[in-house]
Amino acid sequence: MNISDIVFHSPALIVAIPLLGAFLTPLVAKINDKLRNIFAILIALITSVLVAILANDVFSNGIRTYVFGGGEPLVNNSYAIRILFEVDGMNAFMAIIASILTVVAIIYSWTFLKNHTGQDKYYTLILLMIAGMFGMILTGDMFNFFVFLEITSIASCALIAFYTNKGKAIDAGFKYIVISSIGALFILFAIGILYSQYNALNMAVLANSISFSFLDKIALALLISGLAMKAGIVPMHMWLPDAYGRAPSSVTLLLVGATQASLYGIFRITLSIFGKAFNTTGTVLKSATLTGDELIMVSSYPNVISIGWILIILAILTMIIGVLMALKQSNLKRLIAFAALAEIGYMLLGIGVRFASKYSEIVKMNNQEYIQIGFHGYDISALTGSIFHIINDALDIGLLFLVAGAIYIATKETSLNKLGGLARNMKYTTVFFIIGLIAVSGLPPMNGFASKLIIYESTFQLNPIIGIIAILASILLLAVFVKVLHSAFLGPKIPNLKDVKEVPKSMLFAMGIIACIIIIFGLFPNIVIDNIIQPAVNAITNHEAYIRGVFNGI
Amino acid sequence: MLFNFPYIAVVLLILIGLATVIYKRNLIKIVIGITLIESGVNLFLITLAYRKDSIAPIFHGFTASKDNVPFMSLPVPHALTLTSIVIGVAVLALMLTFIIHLYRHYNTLDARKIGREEE
Amino acid sequence: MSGMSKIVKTMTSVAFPLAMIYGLYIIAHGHLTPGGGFQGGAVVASACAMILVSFGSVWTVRKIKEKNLSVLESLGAIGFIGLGFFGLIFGSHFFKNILVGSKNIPIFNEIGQGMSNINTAGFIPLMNFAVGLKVIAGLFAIVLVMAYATRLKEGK
Amino acid sequence: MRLLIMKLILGGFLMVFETISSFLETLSTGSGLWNPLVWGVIAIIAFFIAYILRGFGRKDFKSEKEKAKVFLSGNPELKKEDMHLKSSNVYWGFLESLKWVYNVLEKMHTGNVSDYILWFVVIMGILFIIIGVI
Repeated sequence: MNISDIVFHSPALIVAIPLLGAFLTPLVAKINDKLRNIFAILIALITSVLVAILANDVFSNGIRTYVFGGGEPLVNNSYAIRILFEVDGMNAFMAIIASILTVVAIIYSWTFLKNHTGQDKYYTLILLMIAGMFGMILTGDMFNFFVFLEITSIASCALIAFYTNKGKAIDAGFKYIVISSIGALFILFAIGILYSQYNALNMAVLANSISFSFLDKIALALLISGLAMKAGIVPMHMWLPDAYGRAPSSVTLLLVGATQASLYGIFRITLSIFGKAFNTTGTVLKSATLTGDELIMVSSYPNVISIGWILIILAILTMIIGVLMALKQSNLKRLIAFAALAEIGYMLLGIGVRFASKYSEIVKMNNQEYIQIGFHGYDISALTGSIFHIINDALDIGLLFLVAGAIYIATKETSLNKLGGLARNMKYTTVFFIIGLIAVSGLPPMNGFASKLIIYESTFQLNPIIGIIAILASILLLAVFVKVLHSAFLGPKIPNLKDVKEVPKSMLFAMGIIACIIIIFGLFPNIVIDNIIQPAVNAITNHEAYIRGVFNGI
Repeated sequence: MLFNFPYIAVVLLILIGLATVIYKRNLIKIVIGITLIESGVNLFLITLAYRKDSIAPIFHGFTASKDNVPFMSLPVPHALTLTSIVIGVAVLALMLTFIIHLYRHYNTLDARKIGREEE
Repeated sequence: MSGMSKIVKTMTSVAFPLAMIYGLYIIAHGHLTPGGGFQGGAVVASACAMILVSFGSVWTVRKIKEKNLSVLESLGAIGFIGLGFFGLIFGSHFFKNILVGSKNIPIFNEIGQGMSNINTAGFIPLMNFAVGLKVIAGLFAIVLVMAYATRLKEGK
Repeated sequence: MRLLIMKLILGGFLMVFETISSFLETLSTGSGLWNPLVWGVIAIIAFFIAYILRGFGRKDFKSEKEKAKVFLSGNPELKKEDMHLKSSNVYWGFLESLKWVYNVLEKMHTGNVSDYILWFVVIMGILFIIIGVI
């Protein structure tokens, strides 16, 4: 088996290896506890190496499809009955995020969960959740997407309720499973609607044959609302602080990844499956004798601009409410959870601005009237900022959650009111927290600033008020974390926290990985944007290339 | 018109399920509401698969002469329904486990009294 | 729950093998007739649940450990994914059905003649068995643990 | 000959200019640019200037004297452990002046899973109207 074989099989292996590892874990755990931990780390490392190989290949050679069970993607060039994974730049980009989070979370949980019972099941579930997350990200099939969504949510619900001795943790797990199962059922309903019209579940085939009938629009509404609930958009966000706040920190890190996988679903569904409406630009003759595709193009597309504006409104609500609620919290993890909510708003804002910047106007050429459809110039930069912010948010919020977990391990306290003066004993943790603070509140020179700057500028061109609100939310975010810095790390030593010790090395190592990536991304944003973000943006805005990935040469 | 009855039933089931989830405060009843929505969606998928005078999509002995072969109903929605049922079982088991745990902690199944204690 | 009356226990002992055989039949013929790993597994697991109800959870937990069930469940899942890897290593793709049409599975070839030959689907019956094992172990473990947990509450 | 030298010098200038401008434009955002390294240099210069300004301060200031002591409206000074501001007291004024907002927000976050689903249905209805009808 040489390297080209590994590249060829990597989309399947990225999902299959964690899945196999998940079910091997209970057997390995029979031998030794340490061996089980090493085994889990090994699985995560192998998976992320495969992701790196795959991403490298996709960024240089374009879309890669993998058909399960062999054969061509289409039977007789028309029926798409085989399950396939289709990996373009966006998928590879999301997979990179997921792999970073995976490795860090598993290394972190080595000492974080020491002396806890039920670690065998913890590692099984966490590997299962990773497999589900990668499946959601890489799949090219709608129903497969639903299945992996459910795998991810079932595994993560069980993990949220890991502290079974606390009633609130179980309550959070119950809320999350109710929310996610109802959201997923409506997504399944929408998939059924799409299947009933086009006899296909394949995303590229759907994107090719979509005709924007009334049922399609209903399906679009169902898909967007179901995935928005899974991604935690206000006002469907209430499960998020509960779930993020009650879960163990290593699980929260992966939950951030799962949430972003749902957000990726919104991106993929709007920009690829419904890409004909959301991506198309061009000029169409405006006369009484419109036929075929041109007629569809003008008359029956969903109103992209109003969808964009509703997304912008939801994003603004998400930012404002997230940050205002974060300001009031006194439980550290709950506070960071609300801040994570505000960060999600920025990503949604970027995509909303892209949709809202679409225009259609009547132009006169050669004595004939044409309808011109296009985007204002700032749409691509908005999308770039939004996609860049996905990886930044995962890193920044992830680092802060890890710091919160470290504080919990060191002091056994979750409430900020009982903390103080930790900087005197936990030097490294404090440094990591300050890096996270600067990054998450969008201060130079960390990575958060680079992506937020792009979002501010493009948003400001659409409507100055939105840009100002985005900047204001960012300032409030800084205020939120300055409060944490003040009340947890600064100040005199609190009497009952006198003999707090620095957390073990493996946790510091996990935080250090993320902190290093944050600093590198902050200092060289151009390299990141050119090599990772730009291919992702090009891939997600080009639905025709996505269709060609399956309709090979037709 | 007759063929639309299943779809009406689907919408009714989903609406009843949503109403149950929204208006009931008992955790068990919330779970029942979710299973109602689930069966509505499953019924929808099964209805999609139906063709008039169709047979089950299984391996049978008919040869390739096209005149006598009856339609098969679509096999893909059946597979989808089965998968969705399997997932539904897993979700149901997990939810009931959570409810058992919650009942142990709080001695009640009222959603308004669960998870309200101060830390 | 400490078990039901003697009549119920006896009838369960009679009915249990029948239900078990029916479930295993559904698993084995999953690729020919409606059914398969999950359905047959659910039938067998309900037979096991019948034992649980009639003999009581305490008795059943003493006989069958939940740990062993979860090992069985893992084995089922590993079998399923391992068959997928088998296709990758010896064939061309993950889940490639390389055994279809070949007569390489030892016992299966002799069962059934012509149309009803059971070895017509290559990997699929093997996968059905793996899924069936997983479903039997998984569902029975769920029911067992739930029954045992609620028993503790009643005892208080 | 002279022309050649002129050309060489001009070419050299152009090359330097191009390298500088390409170095500056690490992240062009359409209407602006952002370079963390330049920012870092400027930040160091700013710190340097601040340090110089600090040098102009009075040298005869002694922190042990009476004027450097804490003055709490005549109240006695607290112990060091008690002086730490609790996190729920930070931003008290902000929270107090925005109480009406927080009252609404608190009412929103009921903690009942049924209300979460209700919000989902509401948003789904709005999206139905916006996507399907308009």
